[in-house]
Amino acid sequence: MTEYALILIGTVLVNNFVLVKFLGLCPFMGVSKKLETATGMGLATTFVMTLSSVITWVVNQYLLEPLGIGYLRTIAFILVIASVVQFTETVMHKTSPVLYQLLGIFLPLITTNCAVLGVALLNQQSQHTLVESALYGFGAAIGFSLVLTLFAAIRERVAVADVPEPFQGSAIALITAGLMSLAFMGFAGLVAN
Amino acid sequence: MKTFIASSPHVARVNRVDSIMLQVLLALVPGILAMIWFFGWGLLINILLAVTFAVAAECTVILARGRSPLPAIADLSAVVTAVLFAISVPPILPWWMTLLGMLFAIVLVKQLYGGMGYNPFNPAMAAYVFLLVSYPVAMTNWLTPTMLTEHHLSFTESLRIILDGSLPQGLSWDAVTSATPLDEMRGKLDRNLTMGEIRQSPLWGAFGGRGWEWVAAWFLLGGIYLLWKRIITWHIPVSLLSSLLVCATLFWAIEPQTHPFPAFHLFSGAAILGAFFIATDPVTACTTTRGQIIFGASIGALVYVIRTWGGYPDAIAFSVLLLNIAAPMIDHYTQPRVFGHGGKRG
Amino acid sequence: MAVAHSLIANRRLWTFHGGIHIPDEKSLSNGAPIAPIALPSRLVVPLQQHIGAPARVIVAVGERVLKGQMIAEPTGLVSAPVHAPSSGTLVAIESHPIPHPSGLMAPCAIIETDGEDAWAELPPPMTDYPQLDPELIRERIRWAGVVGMGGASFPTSVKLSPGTDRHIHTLIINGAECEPYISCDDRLMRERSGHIFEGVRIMHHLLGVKQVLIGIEDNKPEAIEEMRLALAETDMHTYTEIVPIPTLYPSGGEKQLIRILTGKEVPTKGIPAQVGIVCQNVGTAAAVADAVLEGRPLVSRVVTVTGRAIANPRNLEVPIGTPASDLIAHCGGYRETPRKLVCGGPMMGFALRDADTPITKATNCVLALTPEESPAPGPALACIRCGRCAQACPANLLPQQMYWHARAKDLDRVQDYNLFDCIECGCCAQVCPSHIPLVQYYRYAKTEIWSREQEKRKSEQARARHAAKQARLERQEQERQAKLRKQKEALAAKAKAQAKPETAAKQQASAASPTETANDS
Amino acid sequence: MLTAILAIAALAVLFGLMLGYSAIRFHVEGDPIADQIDSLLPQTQCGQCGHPGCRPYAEAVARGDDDINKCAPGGEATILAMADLLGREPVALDAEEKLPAVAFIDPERCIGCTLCLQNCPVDAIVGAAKQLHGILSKECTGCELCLPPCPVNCISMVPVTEEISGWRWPFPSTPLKETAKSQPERAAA
Repeated sequence: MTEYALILIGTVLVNNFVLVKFLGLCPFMGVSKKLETATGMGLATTFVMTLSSVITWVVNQYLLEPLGIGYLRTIAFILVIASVVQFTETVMHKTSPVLYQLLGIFLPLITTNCAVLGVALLNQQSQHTLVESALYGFGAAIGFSLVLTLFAAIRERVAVADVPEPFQGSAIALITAGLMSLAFMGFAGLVAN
Repeated sequence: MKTFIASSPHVARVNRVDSIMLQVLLALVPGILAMIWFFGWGLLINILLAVTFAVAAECTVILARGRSPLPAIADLSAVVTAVLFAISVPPILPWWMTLLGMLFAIVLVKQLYGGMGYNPFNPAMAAYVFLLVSYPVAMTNWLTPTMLTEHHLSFTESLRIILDGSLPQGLSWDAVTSATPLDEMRGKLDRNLTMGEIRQSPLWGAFGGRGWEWVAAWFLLGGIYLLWKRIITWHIPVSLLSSLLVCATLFWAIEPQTHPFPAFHLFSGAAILGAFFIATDPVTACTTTRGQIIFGASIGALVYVIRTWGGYPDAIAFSVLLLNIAAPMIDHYTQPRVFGHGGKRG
Repeated sequence: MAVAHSLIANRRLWTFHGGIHIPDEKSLSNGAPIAPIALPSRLVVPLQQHIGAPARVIVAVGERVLKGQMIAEPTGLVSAPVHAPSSGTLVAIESHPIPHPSGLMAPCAIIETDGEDAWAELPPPMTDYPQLDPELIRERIRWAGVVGMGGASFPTSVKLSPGTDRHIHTLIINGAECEPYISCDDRLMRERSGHIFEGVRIMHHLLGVKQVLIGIEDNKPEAIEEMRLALAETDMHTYTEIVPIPTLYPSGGEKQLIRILTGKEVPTKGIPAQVGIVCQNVGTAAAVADAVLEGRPLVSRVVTVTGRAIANPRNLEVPIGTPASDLIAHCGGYRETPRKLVCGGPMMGFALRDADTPITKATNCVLALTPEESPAPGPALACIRCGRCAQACPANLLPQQMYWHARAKDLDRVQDYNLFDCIECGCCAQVCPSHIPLVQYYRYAKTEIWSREQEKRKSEQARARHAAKQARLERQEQERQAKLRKQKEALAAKAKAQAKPETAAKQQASAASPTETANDS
Repeated sequence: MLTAILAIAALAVLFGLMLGYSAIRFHVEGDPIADQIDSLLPQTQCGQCGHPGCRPYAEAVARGDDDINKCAPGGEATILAMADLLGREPVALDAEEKLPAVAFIDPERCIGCTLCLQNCPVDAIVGAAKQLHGILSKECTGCELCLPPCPVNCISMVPVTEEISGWRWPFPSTPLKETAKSQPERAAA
């Protein structure tokens, strides 16, 4: 039980995928202009990450490993992720057209979100069990969603700030992300990982 | 009589930003005097250096934007940032680190966001953390309280240490510096010493760290002055300190041998200073009443968590920055119930 | 919300969130009794002095009018008539600046007075009103053009007919007068308490309420004393109570006063009748008594002329339509050049651009402020999110958040923060250390939203008309096609074969000159 | 080698089937975004955006075929609203912003040709052949489509007069930016 809790705290805070591992920066910068969009993106990514960690684990455990084709991991995982993303996109187009429109290109781009592939590969690297994989994927996604929404709330404030012209937009957003990352260094050492 | 469309109210306004900042500086004076008393002249030099650097940096940036720097300087916010930074760093910090810290605080954390009022992060704390992760040794090299050393650094000696890092003749670094009480406790706890053994250290005072307890007490006085003058409200300091106290009491009650007496947490390190002067920075804190309580309580809890299990002996700066990140979100979800709106809002 | 209760006169009082203490400055003007003003030679009577539908002029230009004669009649249920404030000749109906923050002009009746101040024939007094049909009394109040005199100027007769489906149990009389400087209600209560009580009695009769609460801020002890004495002389003390309330701006706001006296909150976008309460100003009560008991329409009102720039600040009884400059002259003119001439109080009033702007039914104060009293606001600094505005806001809003979004012109977000619950009391701007003109941001946002809604309605209308036109064109086209087909069918197949190359050639020709076809689609 | 190809192929087929099924199960009709964009447009039907009316422009924007800054009558407000809806960056208006105006027919010069009538998208011009035409100024959207066809140039655009009921409080004029910017100039003067 403690182990699971540590995995969660570890992935959400201490080894946050965005602010500590610097994975998934593309949607982090791209879909954080509005809180609602960021929340939607967080939800979609959480769904994709958790589901794909489980499926990739199954694929790895029961297909790739037994057949001895572990070297195809990356290709197979990308296939899995792309399908899950496409599935999410189809469902979202039906259930929430506005969010679909708002996420726009970033929704299919979850496919190339390195955080998703990163989770899948790290799972195999650290020899996680199925439950651990699911938790690891879920934790990473929660960490991603958490900082994404917090970042979006900050960016909504920064958007109305009197930022010098050359620094408006992405520049100040990257500085903000950097400062957030600096603050997250405070969690270092909390969980030995 | 000029004709113009000006909205009411038409009478003189009662508050001013610069007078608020001045009151904050005033309230810091007793604590600063106590720190000088216990840790020597270095702090005063640091304050002067930091203020100079901060004001110069602010002027430069604003001039570079083609604006008049006078109003921004006159609001004293840069001075407050500089003084808070100088209090937080070791009193013999090399001058160039102070310069680096002030450039980071004023240029990157404050002015790039548009100056006072727009920065999402506390500039002084961001600069402190920046230096702490970049120069961990220099940033934890505290002076020994004056009652524990035979040699008291004079003003010129402190100045020389800060400017070119040279110690007075016949003195070693060990003679003038030591770890902070919190740092020492963490180190000894990691070596499996019990609280009883740790408390034998000369760095321990009556209810906090030696010297530190009185510094904190004087800052507390300043904080109460700010409350009395209504410069700050009680929500953040009270929730911060009580959550820290609750955490500390809880673990101390369970296992007194590995957890210090609760008052130690309050009166060592920057807890009091942080609660009244740093976390209450209105620009970067929560603005709703409920939000402020969550903000303060979370900082208190985080301080305890990081001090106890994290990688840093003190955690006010990190905790404040982490809650700075969360403040806009907390504000969003803690809007008060507006007059005439029936149900509570989430 | 914190519910602090103090027991004054055995009545529990509630508090509202926020509010501020400001110097009340009432002693400048409340020392001298209400004085009449010399009849001006020219009266400028705005035709709309109330909320609702504008009144329609019923007197021809050039006609002689008598004091109290109706010159414009109401045009809807929520509307009010306008009467001639004195006898004379209606010389023109023309645009003239009226008391409005925009300083824009609106149609006014210009009356040149003849100095006789001769009354028109007035309807008979209704001294026996308890025996009369309440509808008759309401009709009289409507005829008299009585509107809320506290500043809102909502037609009183409408407020006094809440409908049968709403049970009204409490009538609140607003004598709080929380705005600094203003003392017209104070003087009115001190000098004409009997009159006010007559009006209260009529409204009590009309509404059939159980209790009447008269709320007066405790910085007016003389008024409270006088009202108490006057009440003791009547038989109304069984259901009426004078309630002194703590002085705290803006306790005279309708919603705030109701909260203080009853603990009830008027729901957002709602009216007091929804919580069983009707609220009326003391001045309105006196005007109701005038209308019912003496048959006199609302043609004059008490106005406070004050501010340190005025030589002798005091209260005046002024015919509607008198230019503000006349009032100032009557009070000895300016002691020093004012920086601002304000209509209404310093917290919610608006600057007058033109001293010739006339007094209307809603004008309670003409305020000439010296540069010391009303210093020019320095340049606004950035908001530091100190939250003082949120602490002061009587509606428990987050003014700083509304400011950020209003400044970014994000009108949806401002409304998310409940912009329309803002009563524009000015507390937030008053305490703002950065001296940001917060109220103006909210007023900007509100009026901008209203005008966008107006545009939206207009565009919906345009869309409908456009769709109708498209449909019509299509129908016509179809009809034409049908006609054409019939003609074509009538023609022989041979003729058809001949016609084909011809039309093709025509098409080619028209494609060569595209300008002609540009608008055809 | 063969195992690898087969394994990947099997995976691909499996996921392909899943996606195929979901595409049928969650099929979406129409484009609700175009409706939402249309409702933000001022419905002047003026064609200044290059599209024949507001609805076609809305559809073009929804498809991503056109920018959001083409609506001159809507001005900045419409651009901001569309940017907000679509999550795009607001861009500057691609036309001159004009004050609201309505068409006015000079009764002296009108010859009653009915050409303007046919061009009015909202039927705001009334009249018959050889009769003086009149404009229903309440219905006029100020699209100016009636100006070019008039053979005698008798139609002009009259700015809408500001009335108290439609008056808007001005945006506060002394935010930090402007005062700060103007200060060096003052110092120089």
